[in-house]
Amino acid sequence: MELLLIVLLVLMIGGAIFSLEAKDLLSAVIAYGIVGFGLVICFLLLQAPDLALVQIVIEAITLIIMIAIILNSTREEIKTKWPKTIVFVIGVFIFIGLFLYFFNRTTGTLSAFGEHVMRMSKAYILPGAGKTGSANLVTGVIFDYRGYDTLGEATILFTAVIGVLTVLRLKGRK
Amino acid sequence: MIVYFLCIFLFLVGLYGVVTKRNLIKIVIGLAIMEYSVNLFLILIGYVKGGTAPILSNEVTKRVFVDPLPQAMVLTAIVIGLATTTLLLAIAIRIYKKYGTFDIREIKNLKG
Amino acid sequence: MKGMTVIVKKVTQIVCGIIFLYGIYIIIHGHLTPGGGFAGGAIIAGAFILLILAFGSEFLALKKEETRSSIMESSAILIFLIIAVLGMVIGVGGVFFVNFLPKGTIGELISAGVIPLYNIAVGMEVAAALLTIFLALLIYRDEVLK
Amino acid sequence: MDVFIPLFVVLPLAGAFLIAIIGSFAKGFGRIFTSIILAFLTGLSLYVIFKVEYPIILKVGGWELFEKIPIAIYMVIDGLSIYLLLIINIVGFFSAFYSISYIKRFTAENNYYTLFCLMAAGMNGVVVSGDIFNIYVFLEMAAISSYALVAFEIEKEHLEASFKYQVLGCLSSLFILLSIGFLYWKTSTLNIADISRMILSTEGGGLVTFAQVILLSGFGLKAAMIPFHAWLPDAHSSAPSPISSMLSGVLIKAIGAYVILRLFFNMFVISYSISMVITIIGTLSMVIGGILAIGQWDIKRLLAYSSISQMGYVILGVGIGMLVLSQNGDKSIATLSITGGLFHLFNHAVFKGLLFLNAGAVEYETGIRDMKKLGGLSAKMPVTTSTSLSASMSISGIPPFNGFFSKLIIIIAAIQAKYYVLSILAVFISIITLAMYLKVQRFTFFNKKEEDWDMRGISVREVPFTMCFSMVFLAVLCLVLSLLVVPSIRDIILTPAVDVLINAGQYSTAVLGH
Repeated sequence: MELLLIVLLVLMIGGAIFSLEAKDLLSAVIAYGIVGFGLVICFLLLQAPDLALVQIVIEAITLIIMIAIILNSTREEIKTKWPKTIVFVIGVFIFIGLFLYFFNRTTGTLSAFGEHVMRMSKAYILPGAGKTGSANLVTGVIFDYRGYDTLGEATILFTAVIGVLTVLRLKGRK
Repeated sequence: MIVYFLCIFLFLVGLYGVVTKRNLIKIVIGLAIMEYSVNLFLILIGYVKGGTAPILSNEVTKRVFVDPLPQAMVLTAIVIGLATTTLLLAIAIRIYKKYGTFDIREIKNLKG
Repeated sequence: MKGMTVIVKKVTQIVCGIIFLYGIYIIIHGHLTPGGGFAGGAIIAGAFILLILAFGSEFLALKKEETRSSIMESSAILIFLIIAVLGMVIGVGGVFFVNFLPKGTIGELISAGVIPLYNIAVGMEVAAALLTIFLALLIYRDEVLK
Repeated sequence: MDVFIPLFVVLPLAGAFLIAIIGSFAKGFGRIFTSIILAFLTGLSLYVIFKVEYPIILKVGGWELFEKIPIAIYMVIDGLSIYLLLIINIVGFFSAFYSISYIKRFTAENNYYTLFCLMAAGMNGVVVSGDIFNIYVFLEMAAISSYALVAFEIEKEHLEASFKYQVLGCLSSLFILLSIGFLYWKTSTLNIADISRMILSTEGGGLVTFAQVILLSGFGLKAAMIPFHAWLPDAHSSAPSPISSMLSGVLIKAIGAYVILRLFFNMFVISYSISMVITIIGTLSMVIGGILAIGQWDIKRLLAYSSISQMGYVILGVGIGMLVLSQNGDKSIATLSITGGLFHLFNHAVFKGLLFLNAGAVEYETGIRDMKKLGGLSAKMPVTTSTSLSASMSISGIPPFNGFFSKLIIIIAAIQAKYYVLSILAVFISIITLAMYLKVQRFTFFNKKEEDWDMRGISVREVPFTMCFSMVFLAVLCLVLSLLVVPSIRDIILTPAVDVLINAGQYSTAVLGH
């Protein structure tokens, strides 16, 4: 189980790196699909079928939109001049190393993978179904215990729609 | 532990892309990768060994469930990520129309 | 935008209905099986997107469609908010977001109080939202091409 | 009184949805409705301040404690929240009222007002919430609507500014979400009060510090503190002026500074190292922001840089208070310092909001933002000139105005806490601010002859009524806020907010009730 996850994660990291380094934007977007669909399988393995469903549909729609945008544009990326950016890139690598180092040092004492101790969600699981009446406990959490969050989330989608409509109008001033 | 480590590494790969890449679409991809890794991280935290998906059924009464709260959080985070990604893409194609390129170096104010 | 070939159109005709029904199933059974308003809504939006991609349409017609789906989206999320506030008005104790309907037995289709209503509202909202975003991008492209 | 709390979020949300539906049939609905809602919320927050006992705690969904663990999302109104709510809704109301005339020139008015309502709802939601993930959700709501609003004029510069703002905003949100993940990993809970209990009870080694650093960089990006300030000048100068006044006036405070204060005082244990970092960031913002601002010739860019500098004052004041508290120093010094910081937060919201509205009025009439090409407007636009003069005097700290008192309190506190260098820097930057605003006044409103405008063929006159109304009332507010120094008024509005931060440990007791 953990081994499978590691293999998937390595695949996703490979996809991510390829996607960021690809010369052609179309292959970049398709490689980005690897990360998204890898994530779907990770969700399935980690017993989160609700998320897997949402992720797979949304990933597909995002990919359609991205490809539609890219097909109508110049896809080649301009080459980066190395001498100019090399200091910058080295700085980024140092930051990555430091981040991983501190992450490794500080999280050693926490509960290891698969040994999570519940506190807030104990109440959601034990008598949870009896209280919300929902057989799917995740739905119970989403719409009952934390329904207020979901209102915010639906509103954010609404915000994005209004934002997209605002940005894509042709004329700004009357 | 190594799972968490790889997950954070994926986050940093996305960060690397956002900071160093000079193409609007690649910056969007970098942000999306970062967002995916954070989602995965939250789900990894909530996993319990031998746990099943938190759905009640009549067959087995006594089971171990994984934590449903991170799943609810991640569902929210996925939708938020979708919202930001689409808005970014919309602005990116507007910029493309004005300049005819996705490259930052040819767009005046985005340099640096 | 232009449509695709006859084969694609025919296959789409058959498949689209099934996808649509599946989306509705996912939404209605959100409190029993995996899925719910978000997944189901996204699936329904996917069915519409498939139809538009396969058959193509005049962008003036699309524009009308966009206005409609945008209004639909706002109404759906308003319904969500109204259900939440109803708990404050008629629910026990006057608390925001209270689940004020009877819970029923676990596992039945009509149970869990207001959760199925939330699911339906969110499903409508997400479907309309994704469709609106897609239409907006499509219309923008057509308008620029003109 | 529980019933009132959700109204702060529900009303603007309902307003946004209704404007999106009804606005497409009835023109002009959004214009009036937004102002009405925000005026009502201003009244409501004043009512809560004067008449209602707080803290008020509401458990959303009515879920009670389970084995003494909070399981619902908590909405909490205490002294600090209601103080911020008052600021948000006052500045929001005047900006919305100002927009009625200003936005008539643009298309898609309804979308503008919808996004405006959503932004207000998001900020109110952040301030009211007592749950860290809920804060994240509402923070994103406010942030995403502000991204779209920055690009509202959809010319090149606006789109670019919006893209830059959005990329950095997304980065900061992801950092915040990651650190929420860390905190959940450690404490298995999301309630701020409960997290603070868990952090106190378990010795967590370095993880808390790590999470603190990531949180600080995330919210530092949102608040545009100095190493993270790159997006602010572009974004704030590209937005339509009423939105600039919202962004600079309240957004960076409500989703940046406020959350930093709330989390670092009430959730984490105040430690010396973190308070030192916060003080240094505040000082850097104050100094560098001021120095960068004075060289600008674009009036809105200058104001935006000046925002960084003035937010530095706020963070500096609070940071000194934190330093004193972390060393178990004299509580009265910490109180004085935090009072100065919070007082300056309100003042900055008012006068920077007003200055952006003035800049908008100038741009509305002339279409020019470059100060070199402006000048000689004083006779043609008397209301704009006089209100802008009072705002400038206020921001640069001239006595009867509010800015003087808050800066004075911060400087006195810095001297009492024996941070002499900081107090000298604060005075120095105050002088630079004075110079900067003398420049603004001279080049924008005086300097040239007014006949120039007739020769250039631009007819300039005073702006319409709604714009004048907002500017005049904010200018009056600049004077009235000085009254907050009077002890009896201060005790009603400012002291409860300061008490929340000084008695940081009492927050969790008040929220959890045990």
